[in-house]
Amino acid sequence: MKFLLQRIAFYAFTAWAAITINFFIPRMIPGDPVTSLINRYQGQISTEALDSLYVLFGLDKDASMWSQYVDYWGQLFRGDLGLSFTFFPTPVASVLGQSLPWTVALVGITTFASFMIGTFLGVLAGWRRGSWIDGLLPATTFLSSIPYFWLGLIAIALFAGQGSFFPSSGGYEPGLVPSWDGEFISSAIRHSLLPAITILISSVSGWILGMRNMMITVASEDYITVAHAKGLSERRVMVGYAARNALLPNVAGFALSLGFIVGGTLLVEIVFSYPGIGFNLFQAVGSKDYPLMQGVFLVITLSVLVANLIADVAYLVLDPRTRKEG
Amino acid sequence: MSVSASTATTVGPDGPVAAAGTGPAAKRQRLRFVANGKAATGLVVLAFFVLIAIIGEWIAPYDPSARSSDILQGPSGKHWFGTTHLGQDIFSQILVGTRGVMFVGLLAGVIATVLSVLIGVSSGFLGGAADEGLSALSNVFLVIPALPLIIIVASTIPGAGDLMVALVIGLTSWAWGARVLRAQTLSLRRRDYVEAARATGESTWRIVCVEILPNLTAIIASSFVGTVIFAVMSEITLAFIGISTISEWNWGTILFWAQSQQALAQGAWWWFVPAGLAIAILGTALSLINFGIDEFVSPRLRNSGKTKLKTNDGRTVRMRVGFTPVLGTKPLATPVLRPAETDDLVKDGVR
Amino acid sequence: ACSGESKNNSGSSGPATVLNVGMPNGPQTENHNPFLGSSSGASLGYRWMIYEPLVMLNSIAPKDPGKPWLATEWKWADNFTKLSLTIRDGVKWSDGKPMTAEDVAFSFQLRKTNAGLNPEAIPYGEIKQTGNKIDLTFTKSQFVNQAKVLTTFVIPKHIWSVLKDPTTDVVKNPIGTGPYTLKSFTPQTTTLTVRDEYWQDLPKVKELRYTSYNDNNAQTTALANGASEWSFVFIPNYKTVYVDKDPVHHKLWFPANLGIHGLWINTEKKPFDNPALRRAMDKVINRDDIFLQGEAGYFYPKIESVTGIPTPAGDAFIAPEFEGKLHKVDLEGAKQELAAAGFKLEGDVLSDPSGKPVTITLTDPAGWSDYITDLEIIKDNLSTIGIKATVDKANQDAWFKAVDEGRFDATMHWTNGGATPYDIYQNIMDGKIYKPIGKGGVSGNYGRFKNAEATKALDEYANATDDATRTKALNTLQKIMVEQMPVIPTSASNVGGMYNTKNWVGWPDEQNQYAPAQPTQQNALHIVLNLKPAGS
Amino acid sequence: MTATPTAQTTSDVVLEAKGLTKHFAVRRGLRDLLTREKSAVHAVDDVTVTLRRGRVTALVGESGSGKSTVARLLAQLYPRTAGDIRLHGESVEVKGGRPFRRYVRKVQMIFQDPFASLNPVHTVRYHLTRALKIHGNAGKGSAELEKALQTLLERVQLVPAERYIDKFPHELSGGQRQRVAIARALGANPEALLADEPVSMLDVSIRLGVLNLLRDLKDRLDLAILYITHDIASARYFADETLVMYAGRMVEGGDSETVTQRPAHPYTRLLIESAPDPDRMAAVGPDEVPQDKAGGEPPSLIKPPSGCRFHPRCVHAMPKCSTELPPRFELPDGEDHWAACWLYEITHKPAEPKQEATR
Amino acid sequence: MKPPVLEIKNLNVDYGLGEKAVQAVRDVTLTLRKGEVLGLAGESGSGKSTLAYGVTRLLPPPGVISGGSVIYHPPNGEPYDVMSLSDSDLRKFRWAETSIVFQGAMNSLNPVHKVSTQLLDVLKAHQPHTTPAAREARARELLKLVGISADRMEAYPHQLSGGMRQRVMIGMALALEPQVVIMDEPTTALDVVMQRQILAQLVELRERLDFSVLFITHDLSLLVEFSDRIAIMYGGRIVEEARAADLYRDSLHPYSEGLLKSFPALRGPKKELAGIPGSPPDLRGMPSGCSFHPRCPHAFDRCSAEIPLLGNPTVRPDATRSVACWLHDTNLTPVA
Ligand SMILES: Nc1ncnc2c1ncn2[C@@H]1O[C@H](COP(=O)(O)OP(=O)(O)OP(=O)(O)O)[C@@H](O)[C@H]1O
Ligand SMILES: Nc1ncnc2c1ncn2[C@@H]1O[C@H](COP(=O)(O)OP(=O)(O)OP(=O)(O)O)[C@@H](O)[C@H]1O
Ligand SMILES: [Mg+2]
Ligand SMILES: [Mg+2]
Repeated sequence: MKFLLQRIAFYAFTAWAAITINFFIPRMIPGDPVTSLINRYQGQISTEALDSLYVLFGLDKDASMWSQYVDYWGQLFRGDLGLSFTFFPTPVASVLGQSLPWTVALVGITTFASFMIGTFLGVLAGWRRGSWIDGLLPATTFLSSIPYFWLGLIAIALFAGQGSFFPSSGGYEPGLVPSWDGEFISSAIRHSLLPAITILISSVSGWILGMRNMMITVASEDYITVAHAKGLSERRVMVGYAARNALLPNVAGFALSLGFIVGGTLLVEIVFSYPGIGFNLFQAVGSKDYPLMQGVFLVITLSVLVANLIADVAYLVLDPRTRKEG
Repeated sequence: MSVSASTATTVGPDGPVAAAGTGPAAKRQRLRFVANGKAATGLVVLAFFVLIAIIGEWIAPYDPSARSSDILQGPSGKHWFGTTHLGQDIFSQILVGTRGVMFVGLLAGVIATVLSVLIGVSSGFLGGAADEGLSALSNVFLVIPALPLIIIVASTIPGAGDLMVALVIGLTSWAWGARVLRAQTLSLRRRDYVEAARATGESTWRIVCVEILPNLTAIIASSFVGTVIFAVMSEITLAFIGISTISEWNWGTILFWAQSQQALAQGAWWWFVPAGLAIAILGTALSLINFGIDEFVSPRLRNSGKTKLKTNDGRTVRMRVGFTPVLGTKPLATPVLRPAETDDLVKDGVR
Repeated sequence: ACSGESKNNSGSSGPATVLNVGMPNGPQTENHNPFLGSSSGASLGYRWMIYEPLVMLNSIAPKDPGKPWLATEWKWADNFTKLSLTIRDGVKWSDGKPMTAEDVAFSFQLRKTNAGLNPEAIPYGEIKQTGNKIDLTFTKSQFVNQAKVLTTFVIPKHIWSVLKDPTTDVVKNPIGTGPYTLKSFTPQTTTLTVRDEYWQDLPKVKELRYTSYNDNNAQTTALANGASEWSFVFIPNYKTVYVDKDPVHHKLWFPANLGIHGLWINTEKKPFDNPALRRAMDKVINRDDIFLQGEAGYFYPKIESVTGIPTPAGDAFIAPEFEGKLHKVDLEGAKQELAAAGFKLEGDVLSDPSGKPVTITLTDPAGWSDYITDLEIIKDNLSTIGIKATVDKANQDAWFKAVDEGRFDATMHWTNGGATPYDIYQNIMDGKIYKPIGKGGVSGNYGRFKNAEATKALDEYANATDDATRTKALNTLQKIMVEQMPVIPTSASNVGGMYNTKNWVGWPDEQNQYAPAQPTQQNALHIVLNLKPAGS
Repeated sequence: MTATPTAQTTSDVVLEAKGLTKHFAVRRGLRDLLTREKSAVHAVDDVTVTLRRGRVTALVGESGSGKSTVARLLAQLYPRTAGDIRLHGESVEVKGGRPFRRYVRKVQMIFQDPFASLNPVHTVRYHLTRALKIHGNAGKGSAELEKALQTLLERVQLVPAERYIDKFPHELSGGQRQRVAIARALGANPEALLADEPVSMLDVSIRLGVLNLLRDLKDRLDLAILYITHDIASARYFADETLVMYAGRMVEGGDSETVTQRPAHPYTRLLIESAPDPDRMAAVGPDEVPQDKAGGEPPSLIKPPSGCRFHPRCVHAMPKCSTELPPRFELPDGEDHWAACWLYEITHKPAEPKQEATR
Repeated sequence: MKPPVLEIKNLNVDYGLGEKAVQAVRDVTLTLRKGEVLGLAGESGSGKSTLAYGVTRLLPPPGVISGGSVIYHPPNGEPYDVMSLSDSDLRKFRWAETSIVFQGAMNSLNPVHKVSTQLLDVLKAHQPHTTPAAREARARELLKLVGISADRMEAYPHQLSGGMRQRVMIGMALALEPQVVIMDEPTTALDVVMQRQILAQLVELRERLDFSVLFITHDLSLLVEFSDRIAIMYGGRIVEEARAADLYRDSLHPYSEGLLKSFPALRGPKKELAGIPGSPPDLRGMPSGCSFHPRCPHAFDRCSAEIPLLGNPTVRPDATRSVACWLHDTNLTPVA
């Protein structure tokens, strides 16, 4: 109970802080969307267009920071994130709505898969010390030290050449209309394979290691010895006793890592030109599209918060010690 | 990034002090940290990069920005790592660029570590409202995704040089360390020897600085290394996507140029590969140091080597929890290492 | 990527019906508002397939009179403050309603009342419609804006007059007079399909697919493998990466238009306030290297004329005294120039008349690889006359602010472009937009150039009533440019494109310069109408 | 056995606590927030202790009965909820800073776990030097300090001093560590020593050495010692006076020999009957188990039982026991022997309990 | 004499390999007989737990059994050597024939599983053919056996008090009615009152179920009261073994004597306690000869030169006890 209260207070506070940071940072940016639009087109937009664009973007009015802040909150509560400048006058919400499913599908599934695979291998590595999986660790460490984007680029260069099975960019075949038909889905899956594998390779080793170390720590607990002494089958001891307990700290790590992973996959999206939210952030930063930037940041933060909440609940379910009655 | 997270999880709240306190010989252990194969390898590689960072500028065969007529040449005796579209020597760029990477990495690491120590330890030690406030702060920083924040902040600050980038990274990545340190301090604060020091009449600041801090060394070191990894990656990322403003060469800048000139499409792999490998090797070295610290902190992780034994009658058995190997029924049998075992030992050293 | 090709034009059986256009602009959001540069229609260029201009003008041949389009006749009067238009009959909107002069008048009216929809800030006066005729007045001479007014595209009144806010409407169902209508939109691909009827001959291209690739790399790959047949993208080493993949069909043509890129120098900073130094710098800059290495040998064409006017687009404007006078590297000339002005070159250090060594910081945003490359080359070139240059890769916003406020030594920057070289010179030399160093908000003259003669000449050119005065004014401007060199021109801006002749022929090229080759220009419609299936 | 009880005078009293009470606030969930009910762990309630010069007072009781809390309260490491602590008759309440130092100079504490109470990163020298310096006993110059260190180590029989002075805690055995901890406490030159289970973590054969050392110090330095333990046999062996605690309250007190041989309070009796006794020799059977209605379960301290806290487990419980708190009843059978139990209200006679105890 | 159920013969246990190995248990020979309580005492680090884990092959790495055998006598069937069982046979042997109760019950119970789960899975593993309902009933019965109401079945370990947890462990240990129950300091973490409760219960259960107990503690006074025979360990070896009463009244080995003199007595006359001077030996660098000789008040030349083996004392011959001390000049023939 107390635990839950604390968590709720924590989430409320974090959300407030994130949204506030979110509000102020873009406003500290010296450039503005108009000048960056001009910069982007390097001479294709005439300097005379400046005034017209200011009017168009609604940047010609002055309002105090505080009233903007209040307005901002008002808008948020109405679910209004403002209009994107890059895609003016498309609302940020619909820009995000368009890209979010891609990121969620790619990152969500891959992160989950990475966690599962890493945890599984980590369990084996920690349980069977000195087996081949243990020997795999230096290699995975090296792989995880390679920056995502570099690995992605190399993967594209090696595997995504002309006529290859793997497309080098995009979320689906150009020309396809997104729908739930076989052709589209298979195309989407094919496009997501290479980025997914890249993410998997560079993130799985963290899980393997974390789980392996926890397994080793847990394996020397008394209750594991007792489980062996009880004559339970090896699998029961490994899964039901050791892995079950070793998993607990990793669950929290999993939630926290979502933040890192969304940040990290931003690069994968850039490298693979994947139409997700990270790519949006990249575009938004480039064109000083602060409504969009705010939107992306908000989405990332909120999703991390949600992930944390889920992890908290999962922890509550997995660890009876936190489930204090009363 | 996930490396720093995962290694931090293994530093349990009771880790280092339990090891240093009740272990058979804390001092010998300290030496053993360096003797640890992983840590030693990591330290040697790190030292190599630090050396390059210092002398790279002098030993570089060319000015890294100087153009030449060898445009987009592959590796050769003249240009070890080949040249760019302007005929610049990539080998020299890597050498000269090491400094920026190391500078930002280490400085950001120092900033973040100092912050995490200040915030984590005082939060853990003071308790009460101060603790609530500070841990709320670090929780917020923990949950707010660092890289997007860094990208936004870095693109915000005009004219930011290496120093600025290091500052931004340092200021945004201290939270994890602070949290681990807080938890550890919290458990240290209740230790008898801290209470004993208080009962002896020691002042508060002395308790924190002399009694508590030395016992946090391993965690601090580990979080420092973790932040350095993160900082290096972030800096290179910023340079790569063209957001940071470094006028100097660094590995990210090299990759930026390679990417903007579509080096891979042009077949100029040499433009990409050295910088990427350098990052990976540096990252691996830092990770190895962290593993070393982990193993130092938690001795259970240490002896993963000799797990295969030969029994007296020649069978091979594996050491594992729950099934103690029986070497033989003859008393006082001395187990022997199989020749294959030496392999394992070598591997262990590298790991 | 292979399957993309197979879907394209359904292989070899039968003549092609689909044209695949690509742009490297990232995922799009559905927005077909032709006024908004941020719309997908603008970003990919398909707005011009739906909304048509009054007159089709060719920006690489600015002296050409233009092709009547929705207007059959146009006449300027009263020193370009009055325009009479005759509107074409028999044109229908794609929803079947006829297009009338009323629609045209409304199109002007909309721009007049909404500053946000009038990016060129055309000072509209009266808009009068009688029958199929329209009379427009302007509050000042529109000589320099002729092209902008004539290329105004027309929108249907019956739809736009009921829009709540035309500046923020995404126009889900775009209705225009053009030969194509919207078929489908996805963030990656927009498909247009040809109408049943059109006031001209229907184009051969039955379907247009506009694909937005996420970046230059992806676009380049698509061009290289034929998935994309028409695009505009920067490709380093285009020969290997693009042309060599299919040398017969992979073409590109990058003609210059009347806008330039150059090294802007802060003319108020010592010792760069000395024109002799600027001229000397100009003489050592190697434009071939810039073209070949910085601009990949095609992107921004080299500027040959010493006047800075891109050729051949601007051939007709070049003053007799500079005809045939071309930029070339002239180290000796530069040294002489410097010596005459009191500079001393000792060893490899140049000192200004007061004895201080000359150093310069060249600055541009870190991400702009071509400009930065140009600067690296310039830095090298300047060292031949003892100027120690450093290249500063700045943050884009910081750079923009510094340039705006005149806090820089020298920077690669572009100029405005237009139908005459006036736009270039005005952007560089206009004293009327001068602001002292430290004050921002200038829209040009970043180098803080102050020359009364230039300002007067610019004024004369814009307001002259006869061509002779204009020619004289422009000649004066050219002379000032050559003598004062406030900007060292390096490259022309371009309106080029890459195209693939495997399925479609009839593209503009060196021999047939009927339109610039860029797919997002208004002339793209002209090109599409000109395309024929290959082998037919 | 030394220390024959001598006549006590008030001047012998070093440290005295009256009505000492400590409640630890516990933060609970939402529900309590709504009901505004403040719950607390009643760790120590109304405890009175007197430490006299040259005497050892033992405090025994089961785990969690509040013994350590009493020690920490006496050492002023916790602020107290109520009650009074008097040093030489003078009421003191210090929180930190100089007054705290002045107080700890007189009253020093030794912790239960010698493995945990020395900082693993510091040498013996550091620990002792700090203790001397803080309390101004280090003398002037390094020679005097060296001599002071030497004396200190000799006092705890770590001789030759050179062999131990520069060692790290992990290089010492448990007994040696506990001696260092004692030496550190002595470095302040205190008058009272609060020893919180000083030997419970030590091996059987080493325990005795430390206890003997403490007794020896008491005699030589005339210290007042509070000896906290849950091992009632060692209290008999080592202490002059024994106090028994149950669930935060004192239930019995008096001369050690009397308390252990003729326990009056039912809880004390239970305790003593439960202690292993080799002389009983494998005779334990179901009927031999000491009677305990709650099966050995200690009570909750957050909602302690009303009246006598032992009543739910007490086989002699009367209706009164669950409603009224028993005061101390003086028992005539020994020096200052008393018990807080309603059994002694009317009779004041030791006859019945005595029989019970010597059965 | 009752028949043996578990015969430990010349058992050697090492931690680690080769030169650096810690020889934690040396040449231990010990017999546990049907229905008896065998106490094992000795100070911390003398190898008591190592012996207990070694017998069941539950030593954590780097522990290895470097020699000796442990012969188990099933109630009906041929005796066999536990050390040569295959993994699957060992799994079957465990808990069904010998079960273990560890020192800390909190750590012995898996914190994330309910008590019922942990009780049931041992039943399920060894009696896969029984019905779930039958197993459930058995689990309730077991809890009742150790005095815990069956409604605590669904509790998690943290919801039980220390004493209850320890009882659950004892109940679990008896689940399959094993022949041998090994108890490694099962009550040291508990209060004396609780300790007595649990021991009393154990005694009662033993009488009913007739299993043998190997009871490990360092509290000699507890052992004397509770066990039939006592073995004293020092430095990895058994130094004395005798009936509890004999050992208490008249210990032969100087170490046992010292140990007995280290416990203050609660009753009877107060006697001066001597304790044992010196500190325990370092297992890595054992003293030569008898490992106790540096601390022994009676040591003479031979003690530092030769290792005395466990055998019946010859000075005052007594077949019921054995000792490893030159003072008693054992006949150098180890007892069977
Ligand atoms: N800081 C604290 N906050 C809350 N409760 C506390 C605190 N310290 C002690 N307690 C509670 O006060 C009670 C008495 O604790 P104390 O440590 O004094 O017992 P003890 O008699 O020393 O036990 P032990 O023999 O186990 O050392 C216990 O129930 C304990 O849980
Ligand atoms: N993993 C290990 N590696 C090396 N030595 C070990 C290991 N585990 C135990 N030892 C050593 O083996 C010896 C016997 O340990 P054991 O735990 O059996 O003692 P014990 O008699 O049970 O002591 P206690 O009473 O403290 O439980 C000890 O000296 C210990 O230091
Ligand atoms: Mg205590
Ligand atoms: Mg043990």
